[in-house]
Parts: sequence; structure tokens; C-alpha cells
Amino acid sequence: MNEIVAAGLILLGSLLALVAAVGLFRLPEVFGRMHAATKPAVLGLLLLLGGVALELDEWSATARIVLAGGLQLFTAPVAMHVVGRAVGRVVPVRHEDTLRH
Amino acid sequence: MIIEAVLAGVLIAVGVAQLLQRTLTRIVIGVALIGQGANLVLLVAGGPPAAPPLVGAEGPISDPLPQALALTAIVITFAMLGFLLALAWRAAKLTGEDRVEDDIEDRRVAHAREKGSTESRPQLPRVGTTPKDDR
Amino acid sequence: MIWFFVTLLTAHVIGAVLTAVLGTRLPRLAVAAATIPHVVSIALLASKAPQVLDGERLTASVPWAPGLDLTLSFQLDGLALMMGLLVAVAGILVVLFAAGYTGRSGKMGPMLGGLVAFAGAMQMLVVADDLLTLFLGWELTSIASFGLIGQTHHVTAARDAARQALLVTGTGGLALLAGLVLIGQATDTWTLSALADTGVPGGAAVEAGVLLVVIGAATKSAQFPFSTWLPGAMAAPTPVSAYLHSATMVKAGVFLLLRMSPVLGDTQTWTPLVVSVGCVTLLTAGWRALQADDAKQLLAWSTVSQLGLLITAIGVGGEEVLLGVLALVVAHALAKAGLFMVVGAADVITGTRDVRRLTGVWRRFPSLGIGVVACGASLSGIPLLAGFVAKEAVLEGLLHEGTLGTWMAVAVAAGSALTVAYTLRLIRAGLGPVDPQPSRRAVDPVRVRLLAWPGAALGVLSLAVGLAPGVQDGVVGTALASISEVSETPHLYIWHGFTVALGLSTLAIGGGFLVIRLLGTGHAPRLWPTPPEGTFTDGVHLLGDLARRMSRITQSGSLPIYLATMLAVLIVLPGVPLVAAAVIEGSVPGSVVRPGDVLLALAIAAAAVVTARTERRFAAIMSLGAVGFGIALVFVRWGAPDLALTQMVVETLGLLLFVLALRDLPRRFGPDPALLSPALRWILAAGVGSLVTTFTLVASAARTATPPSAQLAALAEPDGGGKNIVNVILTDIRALDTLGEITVLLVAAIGIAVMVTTGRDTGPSLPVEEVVDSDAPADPTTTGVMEETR
Amino acid sequence: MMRRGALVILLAGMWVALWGDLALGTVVAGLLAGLLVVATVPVPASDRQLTIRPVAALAFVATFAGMLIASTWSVVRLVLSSRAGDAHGVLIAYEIAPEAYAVRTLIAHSVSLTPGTLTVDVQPDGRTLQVHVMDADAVPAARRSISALESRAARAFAPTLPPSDRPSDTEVA
Amino acid sequence: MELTPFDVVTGVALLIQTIAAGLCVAKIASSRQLATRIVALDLLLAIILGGVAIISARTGVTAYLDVLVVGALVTFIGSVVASRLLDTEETA
Amino acid sequence: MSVELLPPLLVVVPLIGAAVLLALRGHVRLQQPVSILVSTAQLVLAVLLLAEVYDGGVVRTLVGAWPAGIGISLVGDPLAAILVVVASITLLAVLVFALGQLDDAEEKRYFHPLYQILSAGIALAFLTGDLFNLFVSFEITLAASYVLLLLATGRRIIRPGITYVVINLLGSTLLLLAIAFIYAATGTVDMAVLSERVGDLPPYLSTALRLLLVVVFGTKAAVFPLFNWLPDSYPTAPTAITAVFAGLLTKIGVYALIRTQAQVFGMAGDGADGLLLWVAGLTMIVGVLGALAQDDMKRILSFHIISQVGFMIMGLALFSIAGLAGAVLYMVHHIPTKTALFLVVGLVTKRHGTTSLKKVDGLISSAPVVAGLFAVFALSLSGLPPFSGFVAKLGLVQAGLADGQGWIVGASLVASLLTMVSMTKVWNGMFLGAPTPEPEPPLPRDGLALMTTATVGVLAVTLAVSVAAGPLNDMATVAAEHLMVPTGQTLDGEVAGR
Repeated sequence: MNEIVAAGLILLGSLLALVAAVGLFRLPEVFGRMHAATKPAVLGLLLLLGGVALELDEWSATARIVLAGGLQLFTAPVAMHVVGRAVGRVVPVRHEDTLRH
Repeated sequence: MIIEAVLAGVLIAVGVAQLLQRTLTRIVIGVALIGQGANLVLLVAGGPPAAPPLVGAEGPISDPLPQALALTAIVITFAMLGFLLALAWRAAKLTGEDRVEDDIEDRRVAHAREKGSTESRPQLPRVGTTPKDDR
Repeated sequence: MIWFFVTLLTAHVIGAVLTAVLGTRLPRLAVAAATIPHVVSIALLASKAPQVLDGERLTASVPWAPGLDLTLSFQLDGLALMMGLLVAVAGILVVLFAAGYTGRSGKMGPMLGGLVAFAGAMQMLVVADDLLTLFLGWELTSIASFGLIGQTHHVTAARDAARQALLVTGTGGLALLAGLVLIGQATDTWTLSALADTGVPGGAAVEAGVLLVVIGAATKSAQFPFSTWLPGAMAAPTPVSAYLHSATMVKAGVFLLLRMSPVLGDTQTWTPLVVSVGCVTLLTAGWRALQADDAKQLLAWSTVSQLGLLITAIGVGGEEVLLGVLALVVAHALAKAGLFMVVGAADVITGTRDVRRLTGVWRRFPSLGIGVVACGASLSGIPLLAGFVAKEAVLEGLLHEGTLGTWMAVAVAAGSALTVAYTLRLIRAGLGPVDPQPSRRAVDPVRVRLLAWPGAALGVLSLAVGLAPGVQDGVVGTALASISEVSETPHLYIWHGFTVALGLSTLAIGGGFLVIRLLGTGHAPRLWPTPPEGTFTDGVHLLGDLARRMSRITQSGSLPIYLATMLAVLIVLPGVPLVAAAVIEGSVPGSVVRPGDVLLALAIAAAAVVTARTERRFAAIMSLGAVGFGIALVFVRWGAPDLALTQMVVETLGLLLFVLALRDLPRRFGPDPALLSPALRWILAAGVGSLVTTFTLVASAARTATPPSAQLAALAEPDGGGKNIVNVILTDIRALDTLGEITVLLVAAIGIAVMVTTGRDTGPSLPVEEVVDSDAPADPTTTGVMEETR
Repeated sequence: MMRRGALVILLAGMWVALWGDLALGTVVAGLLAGLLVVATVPVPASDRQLTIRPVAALAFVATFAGMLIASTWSVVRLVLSSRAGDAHGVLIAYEIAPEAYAVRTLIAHSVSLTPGTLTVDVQPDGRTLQVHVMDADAVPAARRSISALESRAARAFAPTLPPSDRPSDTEVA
Repeated sequence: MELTPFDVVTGVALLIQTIAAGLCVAKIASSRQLATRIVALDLLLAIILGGVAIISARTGVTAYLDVLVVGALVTFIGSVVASRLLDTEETA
Repeated sequence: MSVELLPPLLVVVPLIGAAVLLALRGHVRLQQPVSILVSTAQLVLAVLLLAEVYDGGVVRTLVGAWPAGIGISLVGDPLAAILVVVASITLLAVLVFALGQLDDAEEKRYFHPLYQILSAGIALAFLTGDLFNLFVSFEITLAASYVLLLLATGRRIIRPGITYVVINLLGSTLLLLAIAFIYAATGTVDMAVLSERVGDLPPYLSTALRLLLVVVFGTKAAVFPLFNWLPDSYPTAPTAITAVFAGLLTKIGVYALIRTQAQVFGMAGDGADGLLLWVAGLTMIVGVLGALAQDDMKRILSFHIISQVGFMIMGLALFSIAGLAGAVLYMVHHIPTKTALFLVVGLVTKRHGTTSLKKVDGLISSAPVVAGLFAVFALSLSGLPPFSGFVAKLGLVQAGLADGQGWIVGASLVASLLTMVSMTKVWNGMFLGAPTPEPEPPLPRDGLALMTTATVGVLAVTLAVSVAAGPLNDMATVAAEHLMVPTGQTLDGEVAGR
């Protein structure tokens, strides 16, 4: 049972990664691609890691997996943020002018 | 095993193809690829894949020695690559591009041949005239 | 006994240094210092002369490198005594002449010093008793002569002539070395005296040795076909010519052949080779002497011709002939040195050496006249002079040596006729009416005396020896005894009676007069195409051309070509046996192919290809990163977590370094002006790649011994105190490697720091490029950046 | 002081996790290492502006997780749909209310993982985010969802609750 | 060694990962825009980390998880620093 | 002190010295005595090692006391000991010379640490008994040399450095590949164990392996046709550094060739030795012809290096005791002599700021001491008696003729003749003629005395090599005999000392 769930999670995670990669091609601009590279990729990796943790079923392994997953959760958006910043600095961006408050 | 050997070959081939160009970036990439290929070969040299070489591992473990060697080699290659990149940076600063030009002195010596054969041969002393500045 | 030789040689070394040092400041003392070594030589030789004349052979030796058969062995026998005395006596006269020649100028020191050093080398050569010691002296004379010829170093011609001389004599020297070693190895005997007793075995090695030794002698004595360096060397100051190119250095070849004749005389090659070399030289050089207008050139060719005569005679051999040869060596040295001095003096006084313009010189300066007439007569073999006695002896001897001897006697006579002719030309030139124009130079009369009398003295000496040939008997006879079996006490006669030899001499003299009558005042026509003067200068330049042409091929200065060469060698050398093996054995290890590996490998390979194909710099760099990370995955699959870890870290850092180093460069590579066509590059690439693959597989398949991994696992924990064997290896078992690795990192860091931090202002800084490719459409109306739509 | 202790424990936890070994020695070493880090590295000022309200924090995490799944789903749909090629987003500016730096960082960060939005830049004032919205038509929805996240984060972590942002307006997009 | 269902499924997952990785490489190669390439590389690294995790699960070797942690860390640092370096307006 | 400590100390002492020197990098005045001290210590250790093994003993140190074949062993056999001594002497002399020559503060700061690291790398290369460790030592040496090469010029001229670095990096990577193949086939990287196992390999594989090593080490040693990088890069460095490169770096390649070809692979009779003979001949001739084409003293001498490497390879290719002894003797002669010639170049540069034959004349009048030094070294290098070059050449000629390889002896003699001719080109072009006035304003003269002293010191060494040719030849023969025995057979002996 455990194994089936684990396998399912891993498969799902992989599929999400694939979708992210496909997104790189399908989406026309860099910001869109960044969406693709963050959300499905992060969730996919988390699912996958969860599956692996289930399969290994070992305290020390789980600890490290949690660490890695947390890191990924935390870092992927930051990385995208930095990339977006680099793009934003160079390319003139038209803002939507509505401001809150 | 075959796969890795072929992969190493491909990496090295691609590296070589880039090494033979004049653009320094390409050369550096070539060196890096060849280094990757070599590390791969080192790994393959240890024999077929097996469990990681940890004490107490179940089943056969992979040969740790080539792994240690490859590890050393990876770091050394990295250090060298870093230095080469610093060179490339300096070259770009100096010349504004990253071309490896030919050696000037070699060119000059080679060029001197055409001229040398007609012009630079010294005149021989004529009979009966003593060079007078010899005393 | 060893102190005898040590004193003999060190006297020259000290003398040379002293002279060179004193030369500029105290010329008189320098002359004295230059004379002393010769006087010492004469005294030393004279002190041992009684023993030697009694037939003793005095020897001594010091081991140098016994493992290489290198021993310094010396002997003093008759031949050494004779040659040593000749070198010393001629040396004194030349030093005095040189003092006059250079006057009070500061050039005296180096020249006299060089002459003394040369004399020392020559002494070493003549007293050598070991094949390699002989070679040592031989090469030292070459070096000293290079220095002396190049003496007038402000003149390009002199420098070039010095190089030619060194090139030719150097060639000969090396041939000699090879020849001597061949002979030494064939006999396992390295002392000359022992060799003379045992002789040499037959066989190819020895015959080759003979050829090489004769080549050595021929170069030194300027024999055919190596003659031309000697006339070229006439660019040297005349004292040098008088000493080296008449009395001593060129005689070294003759001396060598004399020394070797008892050892090698019985080999098959010896006689034909030596005789033909000598005979051709004798005749051709004689004619060349007739063609020369420059008095020094004339004398140079004359020397070559006379040496040819000597060598011809040595080739024929035989007791009587060799006696004549020895006498002729002495006679020629006296006469030719004298002639050089006279010509040199005339040159200093009148400013020309052209025989057509020397008119009246001998009349104006009778002391020069005496010298030129006496020495010339001796050279030509006019009766009553030393040359006549010696040449008669040679002819007499030759006629007793069968058919070959007879023919050679005829050749010698013909050569002598030429000798008479060119000598006459020289003498006649200066006997004409005195040039009405006053000499262009006012020459100090003391200096004229210093210049003139050594030549005259040699002339008188030639006459004296000719009148009383018996005075030489002792020395020459002992010398003969040391190179030949002697049946009876040798004796030189002034009068042999009305013999065939005398007839030949007479014919020669008559022929000479006839030739000169036919020629008139001009020089002889060319009978065969002769290479122009300075052929060897051309030789040096040809060599230079060859060198340049070659280095244009090998030294392209182009990194891609160097790399391609290296890789081509790599493919060919280890590749050939491997491919052959693969064809023959067809052994490639089979192993389980996991589909995942294939996919992974494909992805990595694709990324690698991208690095090569993309036009965008950062695409290439990032693909390189992709390759690296992919390989980390391979490491994981292989069971190497530590490697994968390191690879990840290193790859990331590497990527950063790449970006850091290259970010200021254009985003696109631009065309690569590669010398190698893409096809060639990829062929090489494919070659190297497939070599690596094949090699890996073949080597893996051949694994015989088990690797020490099993032992390592057992050893690691108790001894190394770790669970991770790789870590144990790195930190303990192969800690030395790790130490080295850290060192390399440190050095690279220093290098990077030096490259990056200093001298920022030394080059033009680059315009900052935009992050986005210039050709990417940046549409300002939409947010974000459009991807290309093609 | 409490927070420092928590930080030490967190670091020790990471240490143990990395060693993969729950032995006494490892734990002690991890604690020592954590102490060392805390003692030597100056704690950022933001640390003092952070309070953790456990229940609200759990709510935030839950919201966040839900949004992550939702956003993933929307991206998957977009990528696999035929409209993918026309998906040009817009950039909007969004001003964050909470004062605490740490909370603002958390919000800017979380925005990237919520549906249709991605933080592209932060204005130098530190409170105006540039947010990329995938669907140009859904800008108001996006604003709402950011706002919801913002208020949950503030409730969970902000040291003082902003007066304008009472718990009353907490509808989730 | 016979294949368990788990092996099969994870094998398929690896296949999918590889395909995704290939797509990333293709994007790195084909894109004209630096930012896109960074995004693609970042994604590629995430995929590779996933691959490491899968292999760890398949082999049961937890040592690979160290690679995972370190990898997550350094790839992040790599992406950030690379982007910062390329942000030439910032540094010029 | 246990003799087994000597080999590791020879490597570690300079490394520690380098660390100290690096810490002192702000204090050049302090660095100088420390650096000299370290080099002297290395020399003393080297002499102690030689005293231990000169008559045939072997000091084998198992680093970390791991059994042979598992750990790294350092092997002080006669060959290694001789070369380490000669190298230490040369390094010390050049160091003294460099103290007078360097003037850029930046150069000075890093010169000493890098120089000591280079020393350590060279010592390790000579002493290590492990192939992979040899690779590491190569890398240390090369890394230090890369940086030294570029230290002075690198900020202005990059190209020669790039040629040097790229070629050598490729060479190193190929060495790594070779080690991988060797490990794949034999399961060891220890040279002693390897020499026992090569016999079990199929002949084609051992041939391929040894040829691969020929290519790798041949590149480092600059043999035909892999030499072209050398004259393009060496002359650009400051002379003191070129001097070390010329004297020692190529020699490491030659040493590695000798070690692997003679000792590890031995005489396989597979045609590789014949090939090496051809390589030797071509290297000699092509190298010296290249020298003839040049008209810059430094470049001429750089081409000579190639030609003379050919001589050493010739000794190796004969695969006889006499031949190997000749090669060893030639190395012993060549290291100090070649170094010294470059030091002379440094003296010329110090006066005139250039080494072009066309721009400098008449040094014999203006600088007779320099002229005298050059003359002796040039004659020695041309193999003329009575200098060390003659003895070395004689050894090779004897060995070649004893082997019946007349043609290679002929080639070597032609090469030494051409060497002489090209030396006369330098002599005529630079030393003879009317003296060139020194540049205005005159170059700073400080340090010239020190530089000349160092050069005279090397002169003494070369003369000593010549005078002591007998004992040296005996030692070289012992070393050669030791080489002809595969290392594996000396393993059991585990000889410490005798």
C-alpha cells in the first residue's frame, strides 16, 4: 500500500515536471515561463520527495528529504524573483496603472 | 558500461571539436567537456555500477578508489578551468574579444623566409681587398 | 711523467689568460707572456728529447670517466716530439710577427691570447695517447680557431668565415668522434699505442670508422670536398693564417692520418680513400691557386694542394714515403708560414694583397724579398732547399711502392709543377718596377723590421735545412719509428743521384715555368665550374633557409594547429594497435544496458552538442552546466554519491565563474576564423572520441587483477576510522593527493586573483552589452518580452 | 531570547537531519553548532518584528498549500490548453500593508506560488511589489487572492496587526 | 533481479523526467533570451534533483539524499548569483 | 632521523615554506631569507637522500603506512635522488638570481610562494611511485608554472599563456584518461604493482597504453611533433622563470617517459622502442633547425631545449643500460647548463632590455664576463669538450654505437653540430661587433651582482658535472640498472637505505 502511494506520488511529481518543461515551450514570454517553472515544478518535486520519503521510510532519510524540500520550496520563487528582476531592469515594462489604496 | 563509455567518447569528441577553434570561450568549454569525459572514464574504470562504497553496505560495493581519484581530478580540473577563465577575462579586457591569435614572432620568422632568401644574404669579401678595420 | 704533460698544457692556459689580460694595457709584457709558453714547451720537449730519441715512449694517464672509456692519456714519442717542436717554434715566430702586425693597438691581447690557447690545444692533440683525448685536443683546436678567425669581429665576412670554418671542422670533428668510438668499441682498446700494437679487426664497423676518421682529417686539412673553408678563413688576421692555416691546425689532419696509419693502414678502405682524396685535392687546389689574385687566397689554395700531396703520400704509405712526408711536413710548415708572414707584411705596408698590385714590393723591402724567394723556392722544391729534399724523398719512396706509387709520383710531379707556377706568380709580382707612388701608409721602421724578419728567418732556415738535411734525421727518424716499422736508420739526402725522382722534379720545375709563361701576368682560367668564393657562407645561409622553411611548417604559431597535431598523433599512435586489436579480437565487454542510462546519456549528449552548435555564448555555457549536472546524475546511478555531490558544487561554481568571466563579451560568438575547416575538426573529434570509447571498453574487458576495493572496505573502518570509504581514501589513504589538490586550488586562486585584481587600467574596458540579444525583438507595446515567432 | 533559542534548535535540527543520525553526540554537536552560528552571526533586525501565532500560522500554511495546488492546476491547464500561445500577462503594482520586513518578504515570496501571480520585483521602498499576472482579465481576482494571503500572513506573523486590516475581511479567493 | 511494480513505475517516472530534462536542454539551446535560459536551467536542475531522489528510492541508498540537499542549496545559489551577475545595470 | 622521512619531507618542506611565504606576502624583505632557507633545506634533504641511495639502494616510503598498492608510495631510487639533487641545486641558484632580477612588487609578493610550490611539485614528480600522484604533481607544477608565467606578463600579454595553459591542460586530461585506462585494465595505479601486471595484459593493449603515455609525456617533454607550444610560450616569461622551465619542466616529462617506458612497461619489443628512436631523431633535428631560424636569443635557446630533449629520448629509446645511463647523465648535465644559459639571457636583458640578436652587439667588449659565461655554457650545450655536454653526448654516442644504431648517433651528431652553428649565430650576432650603447636612460643595475654571482654558481656546477663525470656516470649507470629491473621486483626488498 505504502509502495503504491509512493509510486503514485513519484509518478505525479514527474508528470508535473514534464508539464513545467512543456510550459517552457508553450508559453510565449519569459514571465509566463517563470510561472511554469515555479508552480508545477515545485509542487512536483515536493510530491516526488514525499513519495521517496514514503518508500524509504526511514527517519534520517525523511529528515533530509524535508530539508531538501523546504529548501526547494523556499528557493525556487526567490530564484524566479531574481531572474524576473534582471529581465525587468532591462526591458521596458508597461504597468497596469491601478494602484491599491 | 558501454553507454557510459560511448557517452564519454561523445563528450570528448564534442569537446575536441570546440577546442580546435579560435574563440576562447569555445576552447574553455571544450576543455571542460573533455574533463567531464575523462572523469566519466575514470568512474567506468572502476568496474560496473554497484552500491555506494560505504562500510556496511549490502551487496557488492562499487570500487571506491576511482571515485576518490575522480573526485580529486574534478576539483583540480575545476581549479584549472577557473584559472583559464580568469585568463579569458583578462584577454577580453585587453583585446575586447576572445580570440586566440597566432604567435607574432613565429609569423615574423616565417615571413622572413621570403625576404631572407633574396635580400639578407651578406656580400662576400672581394679578392684582394683587406678589411682594414681589423687592426 | 704526468707532471710533464700537466706543465705543458697549463703553461698554455696560464699564458693565454695572462696575455689576454695584459694585452690592452701592457702590450710588451703581453708579447712576453705569449712567448713564454712556447719557450716552456721547447724546454720541456728538449729535456725529454734524449730519451725519446733513444726510442722510448713516455706515457701518463689520468682516468676521467672510466665508465665511458674516457681517459686522459698522453704519450711523448717521436712524432709528438717533432710536431710539438714545430708548433712551439712556429708559435714564437708568429707571436713576434703578430706583435708587429697589430702594432700598438689594443687588439693584441685577444689575438695573442687566442694563439697561445690554440697552441695549447695543438700540443694536447699531438701528445694524446687516447682516442678520446685525441678528440678532445682536436675539438679544442676547432674552438680556438673559431675564436681566432672571428677575431676581426667588426667585419661581417670574418664572422661568417669563422662560422663556416667551425661548421666544416665541426662536422669533421663529429665524424671523427663517431669513427674513433667505432674503432674503440670494435677493439675495446682506447689507447693509440696499444692500438698500434694490436691493430684492428676487419668488419663493417671498423671500415665505417676508417671512413669517418678520414672525413675528420679531410675537413681539418681542407681536403676535397671540404676545401673551401680554408680560403674563406683568410678573412682572419694574417698571423692567425700563418699559424693555423699553414703550420699547425691544417696539419692536424695530416697528423691524425700519420697517427692512424699504423692502426688503420691495413684496412680495405684506407688506401683507396686516402689516396683519392689527397690526389684530387692536390691537383684541383693547385689549379685554384693559380686562379687567385689575392695573395692570401693563393697561399691558402697552395696549402690545400700541399696537404693533398702529403695525404696522397700517406695513403700510399711505406717506410720511405712516410719519411719524406715527415720531412715535408716540416719543410712546408717553415716555408708556408714564412710566405704568409711576408704577404702579411706587404699587406700592412702597401695596403693590398692583390698580386697584380704588389709590384716592386720585394725590391723596396729586400728583407721581404729574401723571405719570399727562399720560402717560395722551398715550397716549389727548388734544389738546395728543405722542400726539395723532402719532396725528393717522397718521390723516391713513391716510386718504390708499385704501380700505385708510380702513378702517384706522376701526380705529385704534376702538382709540383702547379706549385712552381703559382709561386713564380707570387714572386714575380713583387719583383716588378717599384711603384712610383709612395706607400699610402707611413709605417714605423721598427714595425717593418718586426714584420719582415720572421719571414726572412724562416726562409733562411729553409735554406739551412735544405743544405744540411741530416740535422733532421734524429727527430724525423724517431718520428718515423713511432709510426712505421723501420728497417734501417732513416736518412735524408740532398742528392740521390740521377734518379727518376730527380727527373720528375726537374720536369715539374720546367712545367711550372712553362705554365707561367703561357699564362703571362694574368690568373689561370677556370677549367671546371667552381663554386664561387664563400660557398660555405652560402651553406650557412642555405641551412638558415631550410630552417626557416621548416619552422614555417612546424611553427605556425597557431594554437588550433598545435592542438590538432597533438590530437592527430593521439589518434594514430595508440589508436593503431587498438583498432587492430578490435578487428582481430573483436572483444568488447558485454554488460547490461539499462534503458534509463541510454536516455540519460542521450540527454547529456544532446546538451553537449548544444554547447558546440549554439551561436549564443550563454546558451553554450548553460548547456555545459546541464552536461555537468547530468553527469552528476550518472554518478548517482553508478553508486558514487560523493562524486555526484562534488560535481554539483563544482559545476555550480564553475557556471558562476563562466558567467563572471564572460559576461562582458558579446552575446553571440560571431564567426570563428578557424584555420581548420569544420569537417576536419569534426573528423579529429570523432577520431578522438571513438578512441576513448574503444580504449575504455578494451581496457575494461582486459581487467585481470581484482582492484583493492575489497581490501579497502575491510581496512577503512578500523584504520581510517570512517564509514565512507571514499572519504577515508581522500583524507587518509591518499592524503597526499588531497594535499596536492588543495595546493592546486590555492595556486589557481592566486592566479585568478592576480589576473583579476591588478592592472585594471591596462586595457580598454568594454562597452556594456545588453542582457537581451540584440536581435531579439523587444516589443515595447506588450508587457514582457516576446519570444521569437519563427 | 526565546526566538534565539528556537533558532538554535532549528539549526540543530538541520544538523541532525544532514547527519541522518539521531545519536546523542550528533544532537549535542548540532546544538553547539547552532549556538556558534547564533552567537557569531548577527541576527537580522527583522527577527524582532516577528511573532508567531501558531493557529493563524497553520491557517496560513494551509491556505498557502491550497493555493500552491490551485496555482499548479491552473498552470497545467494553461500549458495544456490551446490558449497557451496567447497567454500574455500584465504587470501590476501591489502595495503591501504590513510594516514588518519579514512579513513583507514572506508575502512577496508566497505570491510567486499562488495562482496566476509571480513577484517580479520589489520597488526600492520595500513595499510595492511588481507582480506578474498570467491572465490579463483576472487582475482583480489576483489582487484579491494576494490580499487574502497578505492578511493571513499578517495575522500569523505580524507583531502588530494593522488597524485597517481587521480579521473581518477574510474571504479567500 | 526481477522488476517489482514499484521499479516499473519509478522507471517510467525517470523516463518522464528525462524527457522533461531533454526539453529543458532544448530550450536552453533554442531560446534567444538569456532569462529564459536561466529559467530553463533552473528547471533542469530541479528535475535532476528529482531524478536523484527517485534513484535513491529505487536503490534504497540514502546516501544520495545528501546530494539532494547540497544540490538544492547550490543550485539555488547558482541561479541567484548568475542572475545577479547578468543584471548588468546593477553592476555596471 | 629515519631515512624514510626524506622523500615526504622533500615535498612537504617546500609546501610548508610556501604557506609561510604566502603569509608573509606583504613583507618581501622577510620573504627572501625564508625562501632561500627553504630551498637550501630542500637541497640538504636531497643530498641526504642521494647519500642514502647512490650506490643502488632504494628508500621507499609508504605515506600513511598503508600497504603498497593501496596507499601512495614515494620512491627514492637512484634516478629520483640524482634528479632531485640536481633540481634542488638549480632551483636554489635561480632563486638567488631571481632575487636580483624581479622588480615588480606584485611579482615579488607571489613569486616566492609559487616558486616553492613549484619546487614541491617537481620533487613530488620525481619521487612519487604512484601514477595518479604523478598526475597530481604535474598539476601542481603546471598550475604554479602557469601563474608564474603570467605573473609578470599576464596583464599585458595573454596569448602565449593561453597556448601554454591549453596545451598542457589537454595533456593533463589525456594523462588522466591514460590513468583511467590503466586502472580499468590492471586495477592499480601504483607503478610498482603496475609493472608486475602489464605482463598479463594482451600485447596490443599494453602497446596502446604505453603509446598513449608517450603522447602524454611527450607533450610535456616537447618531443616531435608535439613540441610547438614550447617556443611560443617559454620565451615570454621573465628569464628567471624561463630558466626554471627550461631546466626542469620539460625534464619532468622526460623523467616520466623514462620511468614509465623503461621501468613500468620495459622492453616489450613491440616496436614502441623503434618508434621512440625515430621520435628522438626527429626531435633533435627539427628542434635545432627551428633554433637556426630564429633571431632572438631567448627563442633560439627555447628551440634548443626541444633538440636536447631528443638526446634524452634517444638514450631512453636505446633501452639499454648504457643508453639509459646516457640519458640520465644528459639530464644531469642539461638541467644546470640550460638553466644557466637562460640566466645569461637574463643578464643581457638586465643591461639592454632586449634579447634580439639584431638589437644587441659587441657584448664581448662591453660585458666580457657575460660573454665568457655564455661561451662556456654554449660550448657545453653544443657537446664540445671538455665541458659536461661532451661527456653526456659521449655517453649517448657510445650507447648508440654499441647498440648498432648508427643512424641515430649520426642524427645526434648532426644535431649537436647544428646546435653549435646556432650558438655561433648568437655569438656572432650578440657578442661580437661594435658594442651597442646601453639604452638611455640606463636600466637599473641593482641586483646585477647577485644575478652574476648566481650564474657563476651554476657555472661551478656545470664544471663540477664535467670534472666528476666519472662518478656521475657510475651513479647514472646504477640508476639505469635499477630502471631496467621492473619496480615490482624491488617491492619485496622494501629496502630502506641499503
